[in-house]
Amino acid sequence: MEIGLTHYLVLSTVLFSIGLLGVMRRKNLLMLFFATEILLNAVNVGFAAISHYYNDLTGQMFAFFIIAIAASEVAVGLGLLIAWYKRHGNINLDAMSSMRG
Amino acid sequence: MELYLYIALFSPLVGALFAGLFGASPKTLLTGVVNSSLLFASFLSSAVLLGYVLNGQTVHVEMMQWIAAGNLYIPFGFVVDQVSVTMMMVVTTVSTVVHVYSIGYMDHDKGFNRFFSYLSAFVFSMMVLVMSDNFAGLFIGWEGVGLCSWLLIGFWYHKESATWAANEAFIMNRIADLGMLIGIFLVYWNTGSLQYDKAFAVMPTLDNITLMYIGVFLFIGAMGKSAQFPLHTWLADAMEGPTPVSALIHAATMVTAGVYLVVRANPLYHMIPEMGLFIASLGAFVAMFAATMALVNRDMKRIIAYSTLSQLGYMFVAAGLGAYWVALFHLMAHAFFKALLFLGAGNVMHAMDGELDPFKMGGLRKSMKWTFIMMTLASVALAGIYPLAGFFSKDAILEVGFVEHHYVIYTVLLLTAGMTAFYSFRLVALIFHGEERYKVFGFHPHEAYKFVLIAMSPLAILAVIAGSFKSTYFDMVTKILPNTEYHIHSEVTEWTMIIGTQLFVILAIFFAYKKYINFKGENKEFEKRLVYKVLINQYYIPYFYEEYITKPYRELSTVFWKKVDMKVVDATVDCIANGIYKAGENTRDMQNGNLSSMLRWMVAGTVILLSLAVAFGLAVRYADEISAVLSGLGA
Amino acid sequence: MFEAIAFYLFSILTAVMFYITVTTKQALFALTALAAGMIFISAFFFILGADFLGVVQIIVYTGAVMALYAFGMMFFDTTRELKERSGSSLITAGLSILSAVFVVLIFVAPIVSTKIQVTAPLIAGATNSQSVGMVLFTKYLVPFELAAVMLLVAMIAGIVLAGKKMDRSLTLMAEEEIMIAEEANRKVLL
Amino acid sequence: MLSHVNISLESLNIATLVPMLIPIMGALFILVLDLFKKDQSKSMYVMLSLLFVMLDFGSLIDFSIDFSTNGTILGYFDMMLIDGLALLGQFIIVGASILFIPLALTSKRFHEFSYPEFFALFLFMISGFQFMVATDNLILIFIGLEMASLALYTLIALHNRSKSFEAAVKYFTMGALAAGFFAFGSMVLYALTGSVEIHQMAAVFNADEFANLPFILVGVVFLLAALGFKVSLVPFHTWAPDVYEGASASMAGYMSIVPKIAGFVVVMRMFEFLIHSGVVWLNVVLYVIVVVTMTAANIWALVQSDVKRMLAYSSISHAGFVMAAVLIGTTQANSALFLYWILFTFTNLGAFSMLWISRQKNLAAGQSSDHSYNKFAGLIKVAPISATIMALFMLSLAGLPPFALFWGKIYMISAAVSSGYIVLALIMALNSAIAAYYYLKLIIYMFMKEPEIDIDNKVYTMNSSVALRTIIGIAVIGTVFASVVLNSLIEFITAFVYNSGY
Amino acid sequence: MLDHILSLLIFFPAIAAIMGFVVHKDSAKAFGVAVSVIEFVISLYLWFAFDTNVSGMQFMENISVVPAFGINYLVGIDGISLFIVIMASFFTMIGIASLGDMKKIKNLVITLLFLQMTMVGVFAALDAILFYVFWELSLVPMLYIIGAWGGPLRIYASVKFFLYTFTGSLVMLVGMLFMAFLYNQATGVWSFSILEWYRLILPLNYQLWLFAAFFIGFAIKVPMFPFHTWLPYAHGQAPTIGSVILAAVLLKMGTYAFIRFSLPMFPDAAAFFMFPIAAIAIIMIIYTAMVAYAQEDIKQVVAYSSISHMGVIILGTFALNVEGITGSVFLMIGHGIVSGALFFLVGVIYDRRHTKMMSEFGGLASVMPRYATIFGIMMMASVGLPLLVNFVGEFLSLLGFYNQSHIATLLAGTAIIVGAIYMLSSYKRAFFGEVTNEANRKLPDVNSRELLALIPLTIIAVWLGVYPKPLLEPINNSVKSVVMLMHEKAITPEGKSRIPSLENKVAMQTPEAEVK
Repeated sequence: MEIGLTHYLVLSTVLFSIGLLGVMRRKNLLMLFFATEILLNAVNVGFAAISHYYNDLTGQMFAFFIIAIAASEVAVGLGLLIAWYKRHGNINLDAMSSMRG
Repeated sequence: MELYLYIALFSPLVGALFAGLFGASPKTLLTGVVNSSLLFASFLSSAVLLGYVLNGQTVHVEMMQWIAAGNLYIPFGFVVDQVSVTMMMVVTTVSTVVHVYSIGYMDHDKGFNRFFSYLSAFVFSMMVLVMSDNFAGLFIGWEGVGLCSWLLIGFWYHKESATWAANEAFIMNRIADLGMLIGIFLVYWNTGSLQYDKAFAVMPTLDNITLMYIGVFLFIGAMGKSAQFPLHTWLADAMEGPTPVSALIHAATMVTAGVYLVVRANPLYHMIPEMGLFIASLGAFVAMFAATMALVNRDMKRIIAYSTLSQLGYMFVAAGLGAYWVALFHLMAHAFFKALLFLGAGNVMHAMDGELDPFKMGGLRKSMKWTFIMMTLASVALAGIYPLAGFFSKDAILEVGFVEHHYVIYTVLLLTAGMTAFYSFRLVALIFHGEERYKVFGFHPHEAYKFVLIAMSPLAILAVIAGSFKSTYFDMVTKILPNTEYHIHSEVTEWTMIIGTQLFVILAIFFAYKKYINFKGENKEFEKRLVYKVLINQYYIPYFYEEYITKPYRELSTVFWKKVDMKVVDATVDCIANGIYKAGENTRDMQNGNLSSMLRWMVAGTVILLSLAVAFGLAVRYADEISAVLSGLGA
Repeated sequence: MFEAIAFYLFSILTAVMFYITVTTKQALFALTALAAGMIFISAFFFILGADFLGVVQIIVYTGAVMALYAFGMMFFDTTRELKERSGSSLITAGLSILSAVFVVLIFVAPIVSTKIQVTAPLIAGATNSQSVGMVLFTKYLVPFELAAVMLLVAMIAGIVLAGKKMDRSLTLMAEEEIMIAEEANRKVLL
Repeated sequence: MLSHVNISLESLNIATLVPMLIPIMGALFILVLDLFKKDQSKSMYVMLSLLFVMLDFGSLIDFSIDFSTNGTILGYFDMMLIDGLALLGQFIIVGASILFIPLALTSKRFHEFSYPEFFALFLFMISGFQFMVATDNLILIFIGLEMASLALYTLIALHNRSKSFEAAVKYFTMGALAAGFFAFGSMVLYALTGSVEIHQMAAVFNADEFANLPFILVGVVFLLAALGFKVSLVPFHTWAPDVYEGASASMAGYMSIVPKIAGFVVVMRMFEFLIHSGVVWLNVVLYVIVVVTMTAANIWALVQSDVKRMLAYSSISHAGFVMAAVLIGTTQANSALFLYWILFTFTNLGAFSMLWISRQKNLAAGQSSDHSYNKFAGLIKVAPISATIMALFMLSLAGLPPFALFWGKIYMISAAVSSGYIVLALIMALNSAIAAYYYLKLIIYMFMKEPEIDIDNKVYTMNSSVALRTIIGIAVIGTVFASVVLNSLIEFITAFVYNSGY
Repeated sequence: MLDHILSLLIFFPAIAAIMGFVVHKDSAKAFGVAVSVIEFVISLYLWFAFDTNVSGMQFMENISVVPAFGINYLVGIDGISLFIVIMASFFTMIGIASLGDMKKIKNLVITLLFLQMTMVGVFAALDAILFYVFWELSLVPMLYIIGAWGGPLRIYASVKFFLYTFTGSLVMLVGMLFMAFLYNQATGVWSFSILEWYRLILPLNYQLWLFAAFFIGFAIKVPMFPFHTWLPYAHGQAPTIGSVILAAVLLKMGTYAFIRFSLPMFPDAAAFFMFPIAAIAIIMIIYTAMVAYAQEDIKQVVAYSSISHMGVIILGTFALNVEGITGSVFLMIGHGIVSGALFFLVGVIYDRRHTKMMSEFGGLASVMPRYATIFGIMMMASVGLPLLVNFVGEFLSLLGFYNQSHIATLLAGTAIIVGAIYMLSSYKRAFFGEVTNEANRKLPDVNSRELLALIPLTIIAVWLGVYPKPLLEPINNSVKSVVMLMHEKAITPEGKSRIPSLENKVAMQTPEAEVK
């Protein structure tokens, strides 16, 4: 059984969906950030696979930059969380709804 | 001659403005005197013009342009010809008398100056009406007299009934004016001009239907002003105004404007005899109809008003049957004696502190000798007894009916003549003869001022002698009106008719005297009869109008405002606005501030777009299969 | 054959790990599962011949990112269970499954494009790291440098946000309070 | 084996990087300066930043002259793309930044401005947006986007109060999701075309005659979601009101303009060729999104009780309005987009500045939020000039002639009408009518009501300083006298857009 | 001077208004009076310099503003607009002159001067966008006037006024832009010049749609049934000066625009829609007159009467012949004067008693005879008595439409009846009868300040009723050329037959371009 591009794309999609699931249901902000990491990782798999099947490095480049972006996001995200936590003592998402309407 | 024309026309206007200046100030005799003199000047000018016209010449001037738009050209143009000069004479004569009379009559009224202003304005309007050389000018006068009538009927504006009557008169006239206006439009669009001469010159080329329409609509206008059925109710109510007003406007001049219109438009009506017949029939009907109401009425002025209505019916009969000169002649004669009658009634009213019910009077001939004489004279003239004015004019109309073979009309008119005599002398008997019932009510009657009586005397004289002008008049006026002479071919028939009529009328007079000269108590039994009830309630027509037109109109208006405008039209607009706002209120919870749901919205949006994409993608990919399946289904 | 076995094995492993990450109530489990999943992902990179990427994945993610998260977790004290209301889990699950289904539905059909022009082809005979380096420092130099700046930005942001100066807010303090605070600050510094 | 790469330096056209490098240099300069000499006055940083940004603007002018003579400039392995769109986008980005920076010079102190890092991050952000618009490579777009966004999140949070953290976290989290979408969408398109450059993709699609339409649509959907988030299209707009409310008013005003224009340029690059290639689906979907964005945002704006939140929704609505240009896709429409946005910059920034000038530190009794409507009740009595200026901005936003946005509006509607989108034009027009209501509401509060809350008169100009007043003055002039420069503006924009092939 | 007299006329009040900010509030009224008198004198000079024999545009100015999009500052007047412009400046003048002691009078004066600019601008503009600019801009001062000096419901009323008209005009704007697009299609250049647009012959279906788009904008402004409900609120809540200007000038914008835009540009559509519009006009006339009859507030009576009269104007306009259109233009002026005066009069009594309910009054004629007299004259003018100003217009309008439809005119003619009904009954309720309310017994009669406004209006009402020629002639000339243009442009047989051709041709514009 040959593993084709389609397999990888499907895998990527499934992982992406898992990430979406996490994004939507997580109330703990930290764990919500985990889910966004999953999203990006899922995409990375796809890029690597396409790159492989097309014999093209662009995909790998994209994946590489996505990793860099993910890393930066973590830094900023954690910074925000720490600032919030210092003030409110929690990182619960539901506690965060002073603005509405 | 133009100078005289302008003097005749504008001196009343000058008077109106002059008096108007003092409108709000307390009474000044000056206004009365000045206005009367100006009217007299107008009268003199008219007389000069009459002399001029009698020589067979006419005056036609165009003062200035009024309205010009497109092909329409309306000037302020005035014409003094045989017809208008007749009217001018009538108007100026009666109004001069009434002006002088009013100085006495309105002596104690706060609105003395105002009254003269209105009265002169009325005369001016009436002069415009009769002198105009086009339909638009006629309409100016037409509306102007309507306005003055409104002002004068509602002169005592603190009285609810007076203002009500004024409004009724104005609005009813307006209904008719619409007809008139439509008639004018028809004339313009079919003949291209509103000038009498030009329009009438073109009319013979028009088809009959158009002419019919023109005739009908113009006559609707005439019906309103002359208070013909069914627009007659305002006239009786108009008696709320001061009595000189009733004499001038609602007896002698304004109400005859309708007749004047038909006479003026004789070339038109000549071409549509069917319409003429209708006019005549309506006239005959109104003559009878009004007379019946006069029979039982208990209001002095209303009785005279109904009598006026009845006489207007006569005039329309004549005009409708093509005897325009007869109509005009009766108009003139009627103006004199009816004005006299009203002025006399005014004297009586004055003497009785405004009391109008003749049943509360009686025996006044002792204290008001001259008034008694003059009113009797007027009544005799009205009844058409030889040799007074009424005889010559009214008999002529009867003859017209007979000669034209409209025997039904003739019969109706004859009967009406009897009734006329009856109610006139019923009134005279109740007021001047019999017991002095007024004493019960504590009245102290007194004769009017001397100068008032003197002022009335020209009318009295004219009421007596007007008949003698007949041939002069005929010669003059038939220069522009059809000069049909109405002679009954057999002398025997003629004499039988004249004598028969006279006898019939005299009989009616005696009957009235007999019944009312020694009137004691009221005839309760008679009052319970249906006939009496119908008549005293004016055939329930005012009731009908109130109940089925005025009230529904008022209610419908309220419904339109409160229900339709507020609840439907406006509410719809507000509903749209509120709907939008409510939509916002109801959906703002979408933004509930919770990050999870915000993320969900975002994912949901993507998924929806995805599903659309998939659906579209599949549809494109399997387009052939789908169309095959659909065609298999017969789609 | 080996490739297939490896693919399926790692697919299942990553999916399970990630699933655990997004569902478990224990933050520690989630962190561990995430780390594991990321390592498994690097396996795909190796399978696909993207060695450089695989290494970067392990170093950056499992090394740096996970370390950061671990520090964060210690700071937040999230070892205790966090009550999560899952009132609308149906919507959540539904949406994610739907999205997967839709995309998969389309992906099961093969891509038919024949007009693809490769812009940065693999260089024959070079190792993956070599070719990556080649491309990265020619064509993708600008993004690369920019990424560096981005990391700088992230660093500054992280420092600033977590820094001590954020503890008191000038935004909320009245002008007098700020004055007093500044005085105090100056004294401390002196 | 690897062979050596020989590239001539001229072919790289390194100069194309200059506009982006200027702010980066500026940022680094500020950081270094801070290292050496602490505790400098913020005014110094403001002026430094302003200088750098103006320098940036100058370089753009230079490029635009170059562009109008030589046409599109490619640089650095075709990574950089300086065409009319890029230049116009950068003009707006940099121009709005010039107007924004002086807003830091408030007379009251706010937390963020006490950081030199604030200005550094701000300059980085500008550079990020500039990169975003000056390339058609998805990778560079993505990195530019992320760099700018990360800086922006921080800038919002630096305002340092509870709401601004909340706003930053919300924005950040949703931004992360959007980044995932962007990456996924890029992946799909990459899978289809083997390229991450938009013009290349277009070439491949056209060569294939869109054979893989379902695939393309999947990619488009994810990109639409990601970019829709950036330009706040419904239903990806949910961040906007909260973030605007949480951020400081000046920052909110800035956010309503700069990130969006960057987003619009990308959207235009990405979707314009798809629209023109007859992908009906995209037409329909965009149509619906445009209409829903305009209408729904308007409707929500109606019910707001806070002026800033209202302006947030109104900005969403304006974005929807402008998005119509992408749907219409003619040169006139695309020019209208830029015209509209330039005019919008003046008006909207002016309006937010008016809020900024009246921002007090603590709420008075009876006041529910920073900029609640009732705070402005009876303003005409207290501060007539402020009230008049605010009313001016509101009228302009409502599209009342002859103020700035009216011209943008008619040009846009005219574009719609001219390409047969009559119904869309009507919807746009009617939406303006709905919008008029909430703008009017503020005017009514200011002019026709009695003051409700007992606040000191000074509140309304609490933060006033020469700098702020100058900026507002510029905004007023731009708003009122827009018609004077309109012609040259239209000609300029049209030439740029047309020469870029849009 | 003469080359730029229109610009002077438009911008003089605006500049004065800006300068007015500096004027101390105690002198604000005097300043306003001075400015408006100067403006009025200029407008009179305009009339003096106007060549009544020329039917086309005069005093034209053309400055290119946005050549890339065909927007010009193009102004000019002809006989149709001349008198409305004069009327606008006249009403502003007497309006300011008769202002009493009001709060914030300075703001009011400044607002009025701005309003004057927009009013003159609308009637002088010959560029669609310029027209639109002034058209919309006029909403703002009016919004402020109603909203700041109005009655208890003033905010609701002002917002309703603004939003309603704003919505309508936005639809109109789309129509304008489409028209410009069609012009662009036909000629290859952008232009918003109305005179250029006149040269365009459009196919019927375009005409119909464009007509509809413009119609919505104009109909709301007029206001035509069923878009009229903002008007009673606006009038009911507005201060006297607001009502006066609203009724006298602002409403005319709609009817004027019909003549300026709809008729010459879409002659076939005008002919096509003639009867539906006539039906609306008839509903306006009768229905609103009945509603007016039911009112309890005397100001509402006048407000609804305005709508009713506007019905006649619309009818005259859509007669599509010289008589009708001339009549409707004249009636615009007549109605302006009369309803303006009536609102002034209502204001007089409102100032004294702070109520407008008729049930509060009664017998005013004996307490305030001068007031009652002027009111009476104006009322009679309103019901269309000959020799007063309204009659001429009403007569011509109805006369004109009679050529198109007999029945419709008969129905519309009931205006003279229903008008009399509500007017007379209101007059009776307020002025006649005994003085029942003690509060009314000591009311002072009109004072000299009020007479300052009322006497000129009365004189004009009579003068124009007796001698309308000075106005009628220029109007007639200009209308003739409009009708001629319409006839020439008409493409459908219906249009050709409905619009009369005139023999003696006065060349104005000959259609050139045609949209395929």
